[in-house]
Amino acid sequence: MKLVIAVIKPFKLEDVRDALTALGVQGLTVTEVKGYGRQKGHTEFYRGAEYAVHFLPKMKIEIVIPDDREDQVIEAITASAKTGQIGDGKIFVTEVTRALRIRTGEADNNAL
Amino acid sequence: MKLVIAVIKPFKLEDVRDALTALGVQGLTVTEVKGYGRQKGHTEFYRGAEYAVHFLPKMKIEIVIPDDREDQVIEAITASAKTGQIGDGKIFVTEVTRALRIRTGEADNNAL
Amino acid sequence: MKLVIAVIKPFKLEDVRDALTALGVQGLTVTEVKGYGRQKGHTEFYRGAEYAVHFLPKMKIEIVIPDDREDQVIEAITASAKTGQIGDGKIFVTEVTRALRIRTGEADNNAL
Amino acid sequence: MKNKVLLPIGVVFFIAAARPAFADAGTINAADTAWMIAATGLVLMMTIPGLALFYAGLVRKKNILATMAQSLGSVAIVSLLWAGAGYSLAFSGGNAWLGSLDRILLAGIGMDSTNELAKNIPEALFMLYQMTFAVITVALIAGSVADRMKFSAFLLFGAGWLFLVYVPVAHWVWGGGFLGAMGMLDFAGGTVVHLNAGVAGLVAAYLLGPRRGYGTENLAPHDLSLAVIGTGLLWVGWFGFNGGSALSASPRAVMAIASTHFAACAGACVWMALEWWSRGKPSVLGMISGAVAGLGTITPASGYILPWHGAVIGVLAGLVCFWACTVLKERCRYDDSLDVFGIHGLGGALGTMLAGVFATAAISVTADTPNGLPGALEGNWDQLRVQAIGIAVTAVWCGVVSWILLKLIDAMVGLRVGLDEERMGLDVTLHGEAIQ
Amino acid sequence: MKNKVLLPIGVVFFIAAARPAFADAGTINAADTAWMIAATGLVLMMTIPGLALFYAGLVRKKNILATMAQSLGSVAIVSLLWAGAGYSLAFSGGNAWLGSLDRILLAGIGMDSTNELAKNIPEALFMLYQMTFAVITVALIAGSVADRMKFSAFLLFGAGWLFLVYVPVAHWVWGGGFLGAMGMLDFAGGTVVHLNAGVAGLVAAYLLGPRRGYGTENLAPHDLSLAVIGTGLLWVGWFGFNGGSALSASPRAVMAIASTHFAACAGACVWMALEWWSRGKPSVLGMISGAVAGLGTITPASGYILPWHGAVIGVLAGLVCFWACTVLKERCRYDDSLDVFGIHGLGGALGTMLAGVFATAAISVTADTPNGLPGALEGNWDQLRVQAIGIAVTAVWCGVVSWILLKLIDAMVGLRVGLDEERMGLDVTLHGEAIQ
Amino acid sequence: MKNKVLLPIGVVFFIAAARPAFADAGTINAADTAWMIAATGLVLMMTIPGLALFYAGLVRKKNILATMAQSLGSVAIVSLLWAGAGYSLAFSGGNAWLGSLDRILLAGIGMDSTNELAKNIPEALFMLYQMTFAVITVALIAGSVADRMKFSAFLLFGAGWLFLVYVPVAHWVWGGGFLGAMGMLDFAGGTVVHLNAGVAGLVAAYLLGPRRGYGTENLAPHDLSLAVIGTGLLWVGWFGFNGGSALSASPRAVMAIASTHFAACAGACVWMALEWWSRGKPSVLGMISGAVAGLGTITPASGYILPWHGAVIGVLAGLVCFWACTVLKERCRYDDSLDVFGIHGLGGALGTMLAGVFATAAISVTADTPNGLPGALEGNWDQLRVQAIGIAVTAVWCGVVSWILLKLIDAMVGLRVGLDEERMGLDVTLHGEAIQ
Ligand SMILES: Nc1ncnc2c1ncn2[C@@H]1O[C@H](COP(=O)(O)OP(=O)(O)O)[C@@H](O)[C@H]1O
Ligand SMILES: Nc1ncnc2c1ncn2[C@@H]1O[C@H](COP(=O)(O)OP(=O)(O)O)[C@@H](O)[C@H]1O
Ligand SMILES: Nc1ncnc2c1ncn2[C@@H]1O[C@H](COP(=O)(O)OP(=O)(O)O)[C@@H](O)[C@H]1O
Repeated sequence: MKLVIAVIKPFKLEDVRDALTALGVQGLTVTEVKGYGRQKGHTEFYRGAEYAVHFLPKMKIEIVIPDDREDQVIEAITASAKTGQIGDGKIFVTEVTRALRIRTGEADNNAL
Repeated sequence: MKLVIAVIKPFKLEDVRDALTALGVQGLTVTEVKGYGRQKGHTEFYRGAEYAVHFLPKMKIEIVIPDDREDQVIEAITASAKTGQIGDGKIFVTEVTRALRIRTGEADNNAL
Repeated sequence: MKLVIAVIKPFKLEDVRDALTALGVQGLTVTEVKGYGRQKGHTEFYRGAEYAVHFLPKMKIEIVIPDDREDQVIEAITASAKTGQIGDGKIFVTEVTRALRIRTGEADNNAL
Repeated sequence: MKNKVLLPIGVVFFIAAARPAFADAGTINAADTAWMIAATGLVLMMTIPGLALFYAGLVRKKNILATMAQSLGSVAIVSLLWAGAGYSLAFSGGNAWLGSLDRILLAGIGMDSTNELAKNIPEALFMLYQMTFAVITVALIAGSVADRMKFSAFLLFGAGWLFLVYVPVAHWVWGGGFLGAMGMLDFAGGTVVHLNAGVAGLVAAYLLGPRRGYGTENLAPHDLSLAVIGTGLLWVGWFGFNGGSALSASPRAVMAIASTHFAACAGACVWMALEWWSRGKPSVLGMISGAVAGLGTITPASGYILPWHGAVIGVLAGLVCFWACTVLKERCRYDDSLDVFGIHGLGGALGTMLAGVFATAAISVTADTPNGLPGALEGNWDQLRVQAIGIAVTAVWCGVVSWILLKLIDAMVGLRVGLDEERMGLDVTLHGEAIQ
Repeated sequence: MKNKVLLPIGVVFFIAAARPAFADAGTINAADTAWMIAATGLVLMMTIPGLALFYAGLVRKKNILATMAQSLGSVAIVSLLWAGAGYSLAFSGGNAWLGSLDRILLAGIGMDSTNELAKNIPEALFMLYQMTFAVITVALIAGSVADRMKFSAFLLFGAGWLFLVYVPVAHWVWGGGFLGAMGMLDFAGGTVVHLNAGVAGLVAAYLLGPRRGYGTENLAPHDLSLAVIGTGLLWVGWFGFNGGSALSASPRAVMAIASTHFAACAGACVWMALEWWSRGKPSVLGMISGAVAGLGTITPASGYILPWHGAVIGVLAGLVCFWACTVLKERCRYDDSLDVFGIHGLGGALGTMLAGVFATAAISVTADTPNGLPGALEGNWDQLRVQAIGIAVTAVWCGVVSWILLKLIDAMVGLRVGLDEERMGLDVTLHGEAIQ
Repeated sequence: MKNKVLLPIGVVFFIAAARPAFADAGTINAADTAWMIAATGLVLMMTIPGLALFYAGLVRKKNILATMAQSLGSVAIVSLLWAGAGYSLAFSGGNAWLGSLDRILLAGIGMDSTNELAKNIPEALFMLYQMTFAVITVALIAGSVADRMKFSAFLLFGAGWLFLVYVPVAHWVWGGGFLGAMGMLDFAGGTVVHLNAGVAGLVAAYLLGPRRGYGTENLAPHDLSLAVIGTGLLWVGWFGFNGGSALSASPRAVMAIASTHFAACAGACVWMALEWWSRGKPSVLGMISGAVAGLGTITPASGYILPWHGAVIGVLAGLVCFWACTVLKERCRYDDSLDVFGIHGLGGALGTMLAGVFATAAISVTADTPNGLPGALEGNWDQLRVQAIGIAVTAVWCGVVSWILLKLIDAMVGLRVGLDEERMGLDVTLHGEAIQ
């Protein structure tokens, strides 16, 4: 199995979820994160003080999928998260050696 | 070493932590996440507008452990996080190639 | 490629980012997490009730890097995040099999 | 102001006050009206947003809106019922047990009508002012059942309880009923408001059972800063609550405000000191709890005593309520979520007794009681007996009727939300919305 | 001020001022002054922090500060412009269309000057009190354009609109203009304030176009608890808004407050009931929307009617505004973000008509109108025609002028922020700061 | 109430005015009492929740409750000490340097006692009103030391400073002391309150040293929306602060409120404009900073000047305080966390000078000064010398005594929390609780 980690722009979350459910992906986990990258942040100022805010709000999506769906899922995310502008984000894939559904004890692909 | 990722119901966090410390696990990292899965969300409405909220609050626990504790840890989490109802969550395991304690520089199993 | 996961003290974030950008790391993703470990938490009390708060605020940094930068990056993080006091945090490394920049479709090392 | 005849002014009130009073209708005084409008606004502000914030700041994030809904609902429903019949049954004459039906649907309240109990202000103002007391009393009860009571059940309870408990007790003590006739002292609602709410809350907390996770899970307040804002507004609003109970812009109102303020300060200091000493840290929740304990406790005595008495009462309030919230509750194992009984119930009872102790003839003197109302310190030990009777009657009546009423409502619609709803939080499950 | 006979009275006060009393100027009454200062403070509190909170609680997290900035900016700029010329043009005599220039830069306002319209209080106080109305009217409009209008454009619009719409309409209705002369009833601003703000908001919402993501993305309020605090402060502040419009600490002020309060309660109950019935859950947003609908709607009628009329008007307000926000808006496909038109615009118009229905001679009687101002219920059906004219004139004038003004400003600086700015949120992009 | 002769007076007020006045005790005026009770409530509201919110909104999340605790603690402790001895030492006669011990523990304050300085209201009310000033002055200082001072040290400092600095300065200026006798003008506390707090804050900020991370870490405010709420309540409360300083419901109170309001508006506009121009974006923090700067600066002048003077003073306040917070602080490298010196200290001094410039005989006239108190604009250039002396005396005394007191407390309990405590946040480490 694979763990697909996608860091995307927050307002694209619903689009990505729709694209994934269209593919039959039944579960995913989302985290609010701050991203640092080529996309520049902004400056906030408070009376005398200025603070450069380098970290921009992003959404991190984690999805564990059977090996054979990797390409499909990546394509779906890319297509739905893309605006073409800097800061669209990244997709990373790592290997998952085991998966388990807590409620039923089902394992691996059956657990997803 | 393994990284065990468990997505559980928030109110089960203390139970899981107790179960893990009982096993001798000395550290873990917790993130508030939103989960999308078989468990259905709810609808919020604001004057004219209705919004389907598909994402439910979950807790993600990350624990890095020596290879030989994998089964133990997974069992402990399963046992303590289970309510038997839909949405109990998942456990995923990935391989960790290196670990390091920042304070001391201890490496791998000694760092956990 | 490697995914380096570092759990550090929150007020060290800017230092670590500076150290990494000095190395030429161009992107990273940060999550506010709660850590449980050797460093003890505190007790909060509310009228009659006392709650032991075992979880301390930490920052989790995730950086995907080419294989050959692993040592450099780990050293930079260790050096910049260290206070020498308990709770400085950990660094974990896992294998990444694929990376992709959503905006351009560039893959793997080019995507970082 | 119809009277255009020049009249000699016949009464100089001891306190200045300036209530002309020679003509029947022309007794309404603009200065008193100005202050009592302000006081009415202040007491309304105590409930929304004051109490709404105070309570919302003490619950978990998932229940903040539901908690606020209880305050809002109390305002909306109790106000309308008060206009419908509550005011009439409490304050329009009647017998020793209940008022009359003369003011049902506010019949007869016109531009120049006044109530016997407050001839210097328009009756509509007296009615509104008293309404704000009924409102906050019902709203206070919500603190005991926070995090688990159905909104429908709470509203039904509030409506029923208003007529079955609040209205009669208000009549007994203030509206010409038997407790007032007996000479019981309750300036601004130690029994009528605080003890009443506290006992009802305690009964409700027992019947509902503890919150899921009580004693095991972390039920810490989500955002105490809301509770601090609420405390500030409650504190300032209390100037209207106790000061307004003088029903005039007079030195007596000022004296009530002075003792009220010092009681709040002393309560806050004592609670702070107790926590500092027993745990090494004074908490903000402790400071505001002490302040509210002082405010609740001083209420029944406020218009009868000297300012420094207020500080003494505040100290005692801090001690007793601290003990109630930390020791007594633990021991009796009820889950009065936000300590309505520990703070308002016990504070109200304590303050009612202390009113009997500290009442000072020089302060409590009025046209009707030209010799003032002395308390035990001035030798009138019998006052303590009267006060005790008032407390006992109120507590028993309120306890029994609340219990029956809750049982009835339980049978009708159920009192408590289901386990899953409680876990997901009442905001989403009862109201379909959430703090993001 | 009927009585002009000299009476002996015994005191010249130490501090001042205010009661000289030997000359004509001495019509200033301390009790009325006391109340009207409080009322002025209350109405200011309605805007900051009341409305600022109410609106901020309904937007997304990234726009909270920008929304508050609009309320703050309205206070700062409208107040200064009011002193500069607004007051003079609205309230200092003049002709049927516009006031005079006599009070430009507050010229002539001294310690003992009074305005013809309120001889019992210092003119400076009347000027300040009316100023708070102008302020909140402009601030209300911000709700329609929340989340997407440029701050600069909003301030320009507010400044222009004040002089082109608010000031003339206020003069027409209250300042001696033709609508007032025609006998139109608008006690505290159903047309001048609420209809005016609602129509301007609607026009602005149409011109700006809907928020990005309207109908597709989740635009849920970030923190409704802020809106509840705001509602509480608005509600209490409304005592000053409607009660203060009596301009005296009199039974009439009290009557206005009574009907105001019951209208708010009834509005909240009705909206709650409608949601409960139609969706199974009463939302907190629904309750506060109903309360504000009741408050806005009762405003024009408040000082002319009996308290129970207030409850009836509140019920109608709840029904109409609920329908406007849930059905009408959907159908007409405009994005009036925070429902300024649905609640204030329609509520203001409805209330202005209902003032014509319920006006009661016994309440509306004054020195100038010794027979009172009866409405349709008392047989004066013609009043409805007058009210309708007032509504139509205001709505048309406001709609047309707002439209032109917005077009002009669009050409000058642009009305709307760019797409990226809207997505990042106005707090950061317009004000360079954020809620962390 | 000096005049006991019966004088003809020309008006019986429409609604009942209420000033009996036939007996000696009867100098208390109900209308003034009504207003001054409201004013006292408003000034208390400025501290809790006003200032508590204003400050809490500017600190980091981990210090929100600790910041609020400082406001709460100031209220509780200063109030009790004020009743104990502060009032007596400041306002009960005495000599040029200090008041008497006549009112220790409020001895002698009864229902009909009045203070020489305010014979028209009950003495207890005068005492409470002045108390709210002492409270907020101490609470203001907390802004300079936010995020790093020990709670115990702050309370000790507040208690000592009250007696060593606030009480004498209040006596010198207002209580019959030498500055007042010299003719110094400080209507509502430019030196007594704002300069005093600012100087004490500056000294404390120097002694404590900068916050850890100052200049390197991001110390951005966590939730500016709290600060906006606080500003709204401060602003409205300031009507009581400056308007109440007239001690009567009089045109003078109204004039003070008018200039106060326009100063706040002008300050907000200027700061907004400066930021817009210098950085391209007007921040909400800038707008509220400008408003508070205007409010603080107008304070000493408010009751002596014309409304439009208020706007001018507000403009100057905006310019000077903006410069102080952005340029001066940078240059002098002190970390006055929330700019108490830059806004209140400098604003208070500036305003005290400007009072000497703009004081207008027609407004400042009283029974005691029948010719009014003219300022430089009316030819009385000497007033500027007097004002400067007042500022210098206050600043030097406050600076020196604050420094010694802080050194003493440092030796006793330490002023500053440890580095780890500062990093974890004061909420958890000092108070054992946290915003979740
Ligand atoms: N090497 C990396 N490791 C982890 N996260 C990264 C990395 N590079 C970028 N990111 C994440 O992706 C987001 C977008 O990257 P950015 O460089 O701004 O734009 P783009 O994706 O268009 O190249 C960043 O905000 C960050 O959260
Ligand atoms: N394939 C997946 N990848 C990542 N997270 C998942 C996946 N499937 C489920 N989850 C997480 O697990 C949670 C529980 O899953 P759900 O399908 O609702 O119930 P159950 O665990 O009982 O099957 C989800 O809310 C989501 O956070
Ligand atoms: N085995 C582990 N798996 C995941 N996270 C861990 C683990 N051990 C520690 N951590 C994280 O590292 C943080 C620091 O660890 P701690 O034991 O407190 O101090 P130290 O790093 O000095 O040994 C913890 O708060 C937790 O977030």
